[in-house]
Amino acid sequence: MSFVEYAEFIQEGDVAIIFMGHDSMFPVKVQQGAQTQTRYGVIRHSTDLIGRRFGSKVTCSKGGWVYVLHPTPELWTLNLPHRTQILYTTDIANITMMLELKPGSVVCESGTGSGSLSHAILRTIAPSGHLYTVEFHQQRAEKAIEEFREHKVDHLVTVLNQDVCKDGFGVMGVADAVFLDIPSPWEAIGHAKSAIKKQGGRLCSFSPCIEQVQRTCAALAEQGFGEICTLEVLLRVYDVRSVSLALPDFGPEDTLQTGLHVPGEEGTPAAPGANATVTCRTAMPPREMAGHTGYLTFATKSLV
Amino acid sequence: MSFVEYAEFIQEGDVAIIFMGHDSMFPVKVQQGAQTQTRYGVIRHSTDLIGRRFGSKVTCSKGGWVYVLHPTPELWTLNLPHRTQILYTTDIANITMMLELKPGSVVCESGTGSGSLSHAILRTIAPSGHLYTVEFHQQRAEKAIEEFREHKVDHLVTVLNQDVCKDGFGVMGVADAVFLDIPSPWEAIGHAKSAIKKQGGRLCSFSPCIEQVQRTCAALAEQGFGEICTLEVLLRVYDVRSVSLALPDFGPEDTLQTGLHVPGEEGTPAAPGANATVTCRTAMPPREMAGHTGYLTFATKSLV
Amino acid sequence: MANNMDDGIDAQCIIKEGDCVVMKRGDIFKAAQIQKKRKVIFEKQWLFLDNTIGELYGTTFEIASGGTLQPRKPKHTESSTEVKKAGTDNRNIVDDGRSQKLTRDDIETLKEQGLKGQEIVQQLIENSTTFTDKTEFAQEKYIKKKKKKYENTVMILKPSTRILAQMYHGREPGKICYLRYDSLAQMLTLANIHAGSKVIVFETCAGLVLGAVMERMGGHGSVIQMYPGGGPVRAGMESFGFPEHFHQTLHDFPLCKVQDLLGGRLSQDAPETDEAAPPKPEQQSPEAENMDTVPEAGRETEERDKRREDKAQERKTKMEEKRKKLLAAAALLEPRNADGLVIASRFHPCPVLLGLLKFMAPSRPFVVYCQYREPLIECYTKLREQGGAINLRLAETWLRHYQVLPNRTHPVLLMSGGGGYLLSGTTVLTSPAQPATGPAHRAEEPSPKRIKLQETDD
Amino acid sequence: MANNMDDGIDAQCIIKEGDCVVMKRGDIFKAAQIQKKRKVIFEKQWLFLDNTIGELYGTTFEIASGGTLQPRKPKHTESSTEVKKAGTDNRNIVDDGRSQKLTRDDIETLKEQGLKGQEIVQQLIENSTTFTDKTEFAQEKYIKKKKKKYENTVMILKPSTRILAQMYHGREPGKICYLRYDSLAQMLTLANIHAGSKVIVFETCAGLVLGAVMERMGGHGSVIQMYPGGGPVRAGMESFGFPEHFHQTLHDFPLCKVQDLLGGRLSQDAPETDEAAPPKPEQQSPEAENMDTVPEAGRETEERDKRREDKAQERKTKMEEKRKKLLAAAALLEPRNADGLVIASRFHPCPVLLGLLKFMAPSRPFVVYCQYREPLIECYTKLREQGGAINLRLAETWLRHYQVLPNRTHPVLLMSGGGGYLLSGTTVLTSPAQPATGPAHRAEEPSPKRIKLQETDD
Repeated sequence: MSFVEYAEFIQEGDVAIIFMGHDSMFPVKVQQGAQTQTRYGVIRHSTDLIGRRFGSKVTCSKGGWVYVLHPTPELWTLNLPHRTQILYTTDIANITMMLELKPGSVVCESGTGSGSLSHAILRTIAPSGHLYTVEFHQQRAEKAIEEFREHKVDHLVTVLNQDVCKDGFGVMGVADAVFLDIPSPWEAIGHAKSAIKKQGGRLCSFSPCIEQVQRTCAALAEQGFGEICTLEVLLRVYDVRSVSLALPDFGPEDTLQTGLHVPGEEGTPAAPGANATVTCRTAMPPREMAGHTGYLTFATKSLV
Repeated sequence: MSFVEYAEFIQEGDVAIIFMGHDSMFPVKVQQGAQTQTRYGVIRHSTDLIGRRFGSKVTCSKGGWVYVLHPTPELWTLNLPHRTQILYTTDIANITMMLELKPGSVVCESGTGSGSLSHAILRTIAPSGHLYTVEFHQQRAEKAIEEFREHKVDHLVTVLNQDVCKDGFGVMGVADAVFLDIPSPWEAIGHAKSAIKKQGGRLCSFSPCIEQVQRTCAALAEQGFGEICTLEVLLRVYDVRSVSLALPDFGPEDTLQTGLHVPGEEGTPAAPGANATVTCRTAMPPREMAGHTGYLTFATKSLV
Repeated sequence: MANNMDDGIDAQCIIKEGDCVVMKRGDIFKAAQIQKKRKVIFEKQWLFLDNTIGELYGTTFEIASGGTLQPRKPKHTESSTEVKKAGTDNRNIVDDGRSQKLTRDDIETLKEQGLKGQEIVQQLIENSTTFTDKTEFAQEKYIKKKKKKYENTVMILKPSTRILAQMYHGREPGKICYLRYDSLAQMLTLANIHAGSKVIVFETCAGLVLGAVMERMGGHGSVIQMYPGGGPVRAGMESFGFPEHFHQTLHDFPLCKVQDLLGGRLSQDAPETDEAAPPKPEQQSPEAENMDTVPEAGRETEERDKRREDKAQERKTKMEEKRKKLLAAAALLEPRNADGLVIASRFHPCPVLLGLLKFMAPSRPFVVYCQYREPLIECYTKLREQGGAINLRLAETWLRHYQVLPNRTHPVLLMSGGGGYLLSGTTVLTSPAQPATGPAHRAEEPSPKRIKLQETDD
Repeated sequence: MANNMDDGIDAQCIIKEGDCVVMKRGDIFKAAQIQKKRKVIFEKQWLFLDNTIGELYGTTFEIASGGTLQPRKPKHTESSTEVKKAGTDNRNIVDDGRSQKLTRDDIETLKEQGLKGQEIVQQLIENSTTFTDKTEFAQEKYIKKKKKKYENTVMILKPSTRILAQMYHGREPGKICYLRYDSLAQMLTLANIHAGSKVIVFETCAGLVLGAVMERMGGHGSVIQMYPGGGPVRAGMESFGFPEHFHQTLHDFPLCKVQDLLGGRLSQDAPETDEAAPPKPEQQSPEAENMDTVPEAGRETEERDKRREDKAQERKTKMEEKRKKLLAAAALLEPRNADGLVIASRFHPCPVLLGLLKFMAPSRPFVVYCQYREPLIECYTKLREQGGAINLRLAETWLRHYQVLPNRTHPVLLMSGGGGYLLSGTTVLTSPAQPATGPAHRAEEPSPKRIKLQETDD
């Protein structure tokens, strides 16, 4: 397994996702002889994981069971250790498309943060692209290097521990795309411009506050970027459910039909009486959702 | 009829809404002997309108028919002559509730604009409240006075033609609520404060741009307003429709059931063959909708 | 307190014993009644509201030890904890969980020393080794979190639709069918609720919607609350603390008598079975009381009889009253000329709406709230088939709050996923002679063919 | 042109004859192919793209008279028409429809004089008596409107998913089932599309989704396009202008042969009826061509025979090829180990998804787009019943664009009402021995009882 190539069977050293439910999964590093505790009991790596197919149902010691999944950047995003605020899949999807990333793309990124976006970039630019990712926080940079190695994508990525606003991306004229997620992106636009290929490329800056966006857009325009465009994407996840709706009891009907009893949606006849109900399938929005992650500002650097 | 009191029958001098469809209605001033042209033919006021009930179906000369509706502030908002950008019902509803307007409230408003919000305020504060509305544009102020008279709400409103930022609302310590829809609301916060009752009251400022909101919030905090809160409300109207979905043709089924043919939602059996479809009722969002009207900033002025 | 009685201050703005109030801290609201020496619980703390009496609505109180309240000095309505220096980024923050030098015990000590919440937060900031290294954004979050934890204040507000709707939505959304306050705002406006009209309300939202409608009517006109089951629910309405005369405009009518009313069997039918006893003997009982000619020995029996009679009389009077009220509500409904209809319930909106529309005058607005979209789609479809209503609109609102702060302006990170769905429309006269195929009908819903064309054209 | 061939410039960045390109003005996109002396129409104007050859992608061209293009001088990518003075409000503007001193004829004259669009807009501003009295907000709107009307430029872009998805959504949303570009972005990411995998695509989105998947695969791995009816639709994919080797990774398979494939009746069954003729005689025909011994008189008959044979041969070759391709696609599907499944069609997603899931490996993501919510609710329900898929999520995205300008920052006033709905999930191995009632299942959907509790509790 690697984060850029699917494998059929679980092997020693792999990362696997133990899936117990939407909000209940975690990654494990598969090791001969190791054990993992879950609320359904113990998973023994040697017998329960190694050699089995990804996607298998594994019965834990207490009789409950879990699924073992192949890691993907999207599952990783849901399960990674947070060292910073992270980018989530909804934004990542738009960043990837709007930066026009594809196999072979060369990308510069700062900051690396918890590596959520980095993994998604690597998946998309493999097998021939490269990611230069700059992280000013030393601890985080080191952890990222370690993760990339474990996830077998280290050949595709260079991690630099420096200040992108002062020192740039460490490369010039090589990038098809630059991504910025730093407190003052406007200070890095110049470096971003020099990192981009001579014939041009795309840029994205992610910022939670509108003031950051304003300063970044001004810097982009000043530096000659075109197609400057700021957008925001929110995800509304629906919960699919069967719900019951009571039917009103208007009292005994006259011999003259007043036509009040309307059958329910699924054809249930509306029985008179206080406790009649109809059932319907619906998709409900959650009570609370992420109302804002950040603004995405995109721009094109072109030669002309 | 008046905009603050329902009537049953249409009378000379009334305003009535000729309704031909959601996006096709207009107001008429009912006058003995007058005629109104519609695409379905002529409506003769004397015979077709006067003395008939609001809500009646009126057959026009060409045989088509329309409904004649009692005016409400909401129908007026959809039909009024635009002298400026107007406030729409979705924002108005929130402004009304968040300003805590009710019968008897005294309200200060600027600018009057096309009177869309003014009518809704008057409806809510009648029969004992009062609206002081300030409009710097003379032509508009005059037109507003005329409309309020025609709509029989002039006893509830005072229109002032002056600059609210320089001259305020013309009243001091009387308002339960102040509403601002002007280019530089921060310049009017002081006047708003003096217009509000000594024991306190509510304020709302509507601005399309975030920079206006920032300056207004700063001014509100400086002037000692509390509960400062900025929000935005968008309306998503759904179009209820029956839609057809094709059923896939996987080819002739084996004697061994592969279980591919799934019946459609409404129980229609999925007939094999290329042209099978199922129908379902759905509610579709429109292709385009108002993506922004303005930010609503609310605040409380309290004595303490 | 006394100085609050200055000129120009409405007596209604002063907190009085017996008042219905709402306690507020941050975004948390809770309704209460002002009663002396009565503990109330708010955010896991016991409070006595005694000291609020005589103060103005809108006052913020510090919660002192023992749960007594002290009005806060003015000017600090929204306290601003001073932040001196902010790091431009957080590159230097090492996450070792040891950046706060104050221990939990230290904080408890500070609290025991009587330090106010705001002061504790300031202490925390001063003792945080990493605070000044954090970005402003991170600092803001830190302060907010700590404030919430250590600031012990409560604001006392006068109830209103704005406040109660937010309170219910925040605390007990299940009780109000998850009706969000902006959806309620839409309902009141779309239904053109105003003084002097006759409005029918059917809700299972704890009485909140009823109260909101009554606030907008200001005690003018009439409200008929239709109710399912044993009796109307009104707790939410009662939290508004309306003056007495408002209640005189409120009527109620049981849903289960709608068929009787529509069938004309209500006014002329016989009183209900438990009212069937002939009234005469009971009417005589007051006279019996005046009889003094009864011998001593019979006294006990007499008194027992009397008690029984009193009880029966009481029941009778209640029944009579109930019946009178029912007939009064029926009299309001019978002319079928209501000016507004507002529905927000856990019931399937389709039969409810179709049933209650019958009581409306033509050219009047109605609005139905439902937590789910599907039942309103059905409702819409049925109404289109049946006629009698135009201007139908199925909609949902989308509410977003903003944080507006220097260099830190952005939408609030958490938002409500949905506020429910609204179906609104306008009643019209149905003329059965004309089938519903005229141009106005066509204008409202494009035929399937036209939809097809639109879809491929645009 | 010549100087564009400097070092460091990839040849792919230069516009060449035969290239697939996208023309852009403002938010309007249109695909075209670079062909010399060939008129193309864009925004009601005829253009010749000849002069774009040799220029760089991303160049903006002025449209000169006769529709020829001239590269615009650099630096003015997004022209900024200078605004000197803005009124603080528009109190003094009297709306008499006479504020523009330039008449329509004047403007036509300016155009004939060869004035560039930008200059005309400047003229209009200078001749507007009310312009400086307008608020900045109103000025902005005015300039934008006028620019759109008078600026005659076109930008030539290299096609990409970003550009083509926006183009289709803007121009012909009906052709792509109203799939909005951000929804497409979600699909590609949720399905983990990447180089080296085996992906099944079923779409009726003009080939746009297919092209987007292929772009992300970069010519590595394989794509199997399942198609309904006569043949796969690929216009959208062809607009990408992929290099030849990309096409070798693309396979297609007709939906109507899915049952045959699943039933194992595809590889071993006889060729189809029109291929049933024994191949021998046709194989001999090339040899017949070399025979020169035929007498003159028989020549005509011979030639007719030959033509007939040639035709039959041609058909035969085609059939063989088609069959070979079908079997190649079948060979990819047969092991039932596809790594990804992407569905976006006008078909009911439920049978399509349940059918095509059978070809997937376990622990692989799938994603289904539908313009409507209800069919995906059904799909979700069926999948939950059937098992074999977890991590199910029904969602919709909400896209908002912003205008970011000094003192005029706000969300764009017009937004898309909806981008469609997505159902995504992950396949798992089904073990029929264990019924689907284990804890993992329970964790995914709370039982009705738990729902009830949650609703009242929170």
